[in-house]
Amino acid sequence: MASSSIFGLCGALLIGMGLYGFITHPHLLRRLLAFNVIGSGIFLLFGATAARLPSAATDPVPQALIITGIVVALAATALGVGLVLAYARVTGRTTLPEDGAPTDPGKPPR
Amino acid sequence: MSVSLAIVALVTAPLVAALIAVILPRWGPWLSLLVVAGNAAALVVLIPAIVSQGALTLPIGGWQAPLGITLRADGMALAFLTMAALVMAAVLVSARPEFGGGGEVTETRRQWAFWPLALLLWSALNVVFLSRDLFNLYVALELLTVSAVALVAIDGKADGLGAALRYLMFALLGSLAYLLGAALLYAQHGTLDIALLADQAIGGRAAVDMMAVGLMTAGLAAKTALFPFHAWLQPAHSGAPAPASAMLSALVPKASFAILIRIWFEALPGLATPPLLVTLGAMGAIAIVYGSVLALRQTRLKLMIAYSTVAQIGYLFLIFPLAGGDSYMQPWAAGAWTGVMFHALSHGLAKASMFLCAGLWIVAAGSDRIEAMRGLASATPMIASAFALAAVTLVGLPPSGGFTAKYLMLTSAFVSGQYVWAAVLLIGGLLSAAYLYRPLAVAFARDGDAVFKPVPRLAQAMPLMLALAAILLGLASQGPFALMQIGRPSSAEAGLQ
Amino acid sequence: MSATLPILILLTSLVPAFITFFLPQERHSVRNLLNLGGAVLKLGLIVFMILEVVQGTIYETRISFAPGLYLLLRVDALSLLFVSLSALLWLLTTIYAIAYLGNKPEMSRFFGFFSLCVAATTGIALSGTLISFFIFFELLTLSTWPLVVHKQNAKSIAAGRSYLAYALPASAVLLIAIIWLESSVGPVEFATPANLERLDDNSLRMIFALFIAGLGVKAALVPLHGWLPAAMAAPAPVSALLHAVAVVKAGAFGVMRIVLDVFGLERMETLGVGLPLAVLAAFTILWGSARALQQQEIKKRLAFSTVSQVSYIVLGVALASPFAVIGGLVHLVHQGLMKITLFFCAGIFDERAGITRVDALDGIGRQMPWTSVCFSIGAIGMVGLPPTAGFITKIYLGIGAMQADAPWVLAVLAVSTLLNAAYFLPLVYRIWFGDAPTPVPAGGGPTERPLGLIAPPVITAFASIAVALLAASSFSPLAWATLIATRDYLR
Amino acid sequence: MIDGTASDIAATGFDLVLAAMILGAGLFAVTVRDLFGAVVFFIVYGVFVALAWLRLGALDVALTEAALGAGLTGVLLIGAVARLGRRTGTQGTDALSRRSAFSVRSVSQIATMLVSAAVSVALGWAFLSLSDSDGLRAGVAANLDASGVSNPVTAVLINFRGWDTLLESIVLLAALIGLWSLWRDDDWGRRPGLRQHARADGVLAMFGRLLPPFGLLFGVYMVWVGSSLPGGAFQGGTVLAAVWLLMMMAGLMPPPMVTSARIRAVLIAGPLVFLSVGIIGAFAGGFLGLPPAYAKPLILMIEAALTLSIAATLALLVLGPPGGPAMPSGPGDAP
Repeated sequence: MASSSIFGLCGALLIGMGLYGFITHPHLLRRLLAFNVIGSGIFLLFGATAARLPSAATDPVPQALIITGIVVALAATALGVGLVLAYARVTGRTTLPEDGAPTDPGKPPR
Repeated sequence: MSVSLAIVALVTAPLVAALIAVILPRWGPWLSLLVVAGNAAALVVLIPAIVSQGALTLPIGGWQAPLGITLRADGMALAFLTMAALVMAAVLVSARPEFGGGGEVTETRRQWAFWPLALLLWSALNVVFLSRDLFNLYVALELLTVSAVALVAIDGKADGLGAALRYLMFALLGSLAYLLGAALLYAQHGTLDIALLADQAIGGRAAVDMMAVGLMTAGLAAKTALFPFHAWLQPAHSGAPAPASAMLSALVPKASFAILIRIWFEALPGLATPPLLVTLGAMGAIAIVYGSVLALRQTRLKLMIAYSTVAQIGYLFLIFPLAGGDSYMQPWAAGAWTGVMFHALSHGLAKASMFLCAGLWIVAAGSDRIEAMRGLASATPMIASAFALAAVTLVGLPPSGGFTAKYLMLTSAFVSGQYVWAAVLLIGGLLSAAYLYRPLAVAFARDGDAVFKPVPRLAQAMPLMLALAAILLGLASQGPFALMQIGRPSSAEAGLQ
Repeated sequence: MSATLPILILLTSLVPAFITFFLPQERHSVRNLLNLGGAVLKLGLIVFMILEVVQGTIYETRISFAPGLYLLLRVDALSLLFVSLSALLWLLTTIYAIAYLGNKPEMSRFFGFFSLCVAATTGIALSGTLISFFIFFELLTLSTWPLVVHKQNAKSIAAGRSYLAYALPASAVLLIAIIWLESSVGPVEFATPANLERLDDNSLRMIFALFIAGLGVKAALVPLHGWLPAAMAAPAPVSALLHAVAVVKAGAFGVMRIVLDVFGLERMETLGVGLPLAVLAAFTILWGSARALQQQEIKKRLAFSTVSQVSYIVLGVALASPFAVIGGLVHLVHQGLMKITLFFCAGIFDERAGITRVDALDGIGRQMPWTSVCFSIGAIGMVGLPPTAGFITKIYLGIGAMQADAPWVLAVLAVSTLLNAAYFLPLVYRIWFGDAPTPVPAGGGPTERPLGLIAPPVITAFASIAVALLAASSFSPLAWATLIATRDYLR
Repeated sequence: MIDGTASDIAATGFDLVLAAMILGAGLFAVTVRDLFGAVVFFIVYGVFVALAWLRLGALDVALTEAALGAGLTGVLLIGAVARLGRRTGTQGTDALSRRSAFSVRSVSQIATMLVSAAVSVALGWAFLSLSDSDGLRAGVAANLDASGVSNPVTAVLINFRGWDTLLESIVLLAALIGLWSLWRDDDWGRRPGLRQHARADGVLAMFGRLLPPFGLLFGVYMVWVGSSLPGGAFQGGTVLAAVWLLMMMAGLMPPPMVTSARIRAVLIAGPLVFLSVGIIGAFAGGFLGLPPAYAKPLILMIEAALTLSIAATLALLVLGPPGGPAMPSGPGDAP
């Protein structure tokens, strides 16, 4: 089995895992963490597709796109962390109240 | 030459201005005016050029797709760019009293951050409307999201921060879904260019393509706040300061919607199946009814307007079942595709106007409860007129752009025998009349005792200008209609099925 | 010229409207000059146009919005009848309104929307396609609302809400009807018969019903009339506008266009939709009269009388026989003249003597002779007694009913005349023969000045007699209606 | 050939173990109860993922993932945990997982699990059923000579798809503006991050004195080699950012004032230089076009400016607002 297949499938699994974490954790930092897991899963999957032809070197375009993607994800994470900190400073909470989002079963403990 | 410079100006002018505004915060308002002028000039050059020569393509760096990224100015792009320029002009002028920094010696956080963020948001929009590369669109969308989220939180209050977080969570997940879809498409076809994808994917309905487009659609729908992904919209749009709300409601959802249209109608028109189109249409229909009913129940002005946006976004998704509409059989039925574009444009103008009105009224009345608006129509007649004209557009009454949109969509629905969508359109119009009537009637009622803070005339003129533009879009539909036919994908006429 | 004249006629009220919006409250003379000037200019242009049309000029203007969606202004005999009526009455109403409202607040808003209303009515009259008609019809709805709520008190706000609650759903229904029809047969122009064969009979019946429902709100057909009595909360000039110049007239005019130009009398017959429409009109006539009888407020009584009277127009075209159609057409003019007289007078009673209720009219005839004479002429006309305009209408409708083999209509006419008499003649009696409750204060009685207030009702009252006396002449409304009916619609 | 197969098997075995470790670390990062523990697992996970990139033959990505994905994101999250205090971080998840009785919550959790698994399966299937596309290897190779650099990834990043990279550097800047806009009004004009009380003879201070010269050198080297070997502005910028952060944390130099015009100029320099080159190009013939003759020096200039801006932006993104509860001095100090 080629590296690309192993890490491609690994990426697919990471995406699922991250999605699970993103949906089930009400804590906002954990969501950001899960977001990063999904992101790296996507990058891994994408990178694996770029390396899936054994005859040739890895396609440079996806690599460049992934580098861009990592930077963009970092930017979003940094803003997210800042928002969580500011939100916690103002409200003392680290979860969103009365979560109307259908994807969030968790509520802060009573 | 000057034409490609105009395209470059559209995407770079706001960027350069934003960068300069970072180091020279006091110049923010003036830089914005310069960008408005620059964009206006670029559009004045571009529109006649594409009317005479057809859609224009600019390969960035001289690298043709698939290696490089291309920008393409077609009718739809220019229509959206023009709308965005009008809205941004009004918003940036309106923002000056709040963010312009009067005579204070020390700069404040809000005043420093607002101008670069607003200008970056604008540049992201312009890139989204022009770019033909799926990954470039992703980066632009992220720029849009980051600046929009920051604008929601700019007041630093608990509501705004919570709303920004909720928005960010939805947007992040949406971005990831879109990115995943784009990655799969590249892996399958070796290109990210919309036109080349269309050539590659002709005919077949590969399962991977379906999955990729499904992921991108879900992600973009979340960013557009289509029901059931709308939960972030109303806190974000109602919690932000009025100029930011205007941008968020009028422009930001249009960006992800424009990408959605590019993907479905231009990149992979062969993928659609009737059940899928009906599903997308049904989600739009539910959004229309749900958003309208909730708007009816609000007692706060900005919340009501925000829920109205949830409803109005629903109309956009009727494009999927309605486009085409057997128009080849009935040459006068010009097609829902253009109708939905008209809706997107007129909603953008009218909704921005309405949020600016709301912002001024809230300042004048000192509260955002609708009941507090009693007597404001006499005190601020220009705002009242703007609000009323914007309402006329949103309800879809003649002679506004909203009516042209409704007429084209209704005709399509009838011609193709899809009466359900026609019913949704009409019910949605009546419901919007019902919820928009309330604040108007309250503002119109006389209240001799109320004392309002005065509102400067220039600030009042901005929403009025936008609302008049929305009306003018209907009165002079011919021009925009013809413009939007330039470079229009053939699937817009033939439908997606 | 032939392409620009219809536009010019529209602009004579549009331009004053937009300038007026931006005039400060205290610029009375400029505002009055603008509005009167516009009205006079419009009347002049229309007279010019009539003369040209007689010469055979065809006026047509097209403005395209999108494929299938275009504005067509086209002048035919029917539109001339309506546009000249509304232009004449607009001039008179403007004179009256200037005198009536005087120095009250928000004058610029009032006259701005007033002119806009008339522009919309003119547009309705000149529209050459269904969509053009619809656009102006909606503009009329919207521009009337600020007039209805002009007093800005709770009552008028409620009236405004009721007005829109009726009008907006109706416009949605009208839009469905138009788009349903046009999606099958293409854009419908009044001048060229639409190819209705593309639709089956049942669809056509549905579409016809939707048209009537959509227009019936403005034409105040029972049960869609509820907004009209509520709208009495508006100032008197607005009532005149609603009842005589613009709004209900637009509804009735729309019904005419649908019956005569879209479907045509023959097809209405083959579809069998004429009789139900006639029955509905007949019922509205009786219902309106019966309800008028119960009202003790003068303006409310007049409002229900309008509900009843406008349906004569609908009844005429629904019966589809030559005399009935002519009667319906001419009643468009007759009802306008008579009803506007009554509302002008009711406004003067209210404004100058504080009289709003029927029983307060006792003996007012001696104090306010001019107003009282005019009011009496209008009332007698409404009952249909000679020598007034109402008499002509009823005679024509009666003969038309016989021609249409519908003798039951005669009974309806008879009962309605009795009811009309029952609710109008007591007013006339009270005015002239009732006992004034208090002695007249020396020199301080209610005045009928300024001239601008009393001249309009005098003119309209005089006109409503003149059109009856001169009915046989070749330039009377009756002659005109006959010409329209026989030349354009009766084949 | 036997050797070849054996090494193939060994390689596959290594890949499988690495994938398992990635998945394990990722699973812990997502599910472990303690927030701080989750972050630690996330950093470990990032390092493993970087190894996977090496195995996929993507050195540039590996460097970026290690520096940004694991390194800076990890520091960012650790800083956040410290500022929030660990207690608030754990209560939500405690409540989530302890009440183990069969409840609506666990039903929805199971449903979520099933949906996530279905997503994974679908994606795995999609990955395996991709048609063989050659990607853009040929296109990049054919135009590499005209790009001015010999590292194809750098060619794509700065030349072929320079527009993406330009926008991406601006996204970073936008995030920083957004982050700063979240400060308390009273803090505006103060220095970001916490005042550091590093002991002059402490380990940190020593590192702070020792490392910067090497770090600086390494960072600059990475940018320089980026044109021909793996490396580039973002990776180099990250190293420089780390050096600067270390110096600030060691108390060797104060963080800059947010209102300082100088630091703002540094932040915008990279994007502005890039944009200017692009706009000048637009007048000369093509927006963002780099004439082959000048491509190499232009790219070096752009990269140098970008590196500077990226380093400053990244460092300030990590520093966070002034004040607040204690912030850990760095990953090394974590318990």
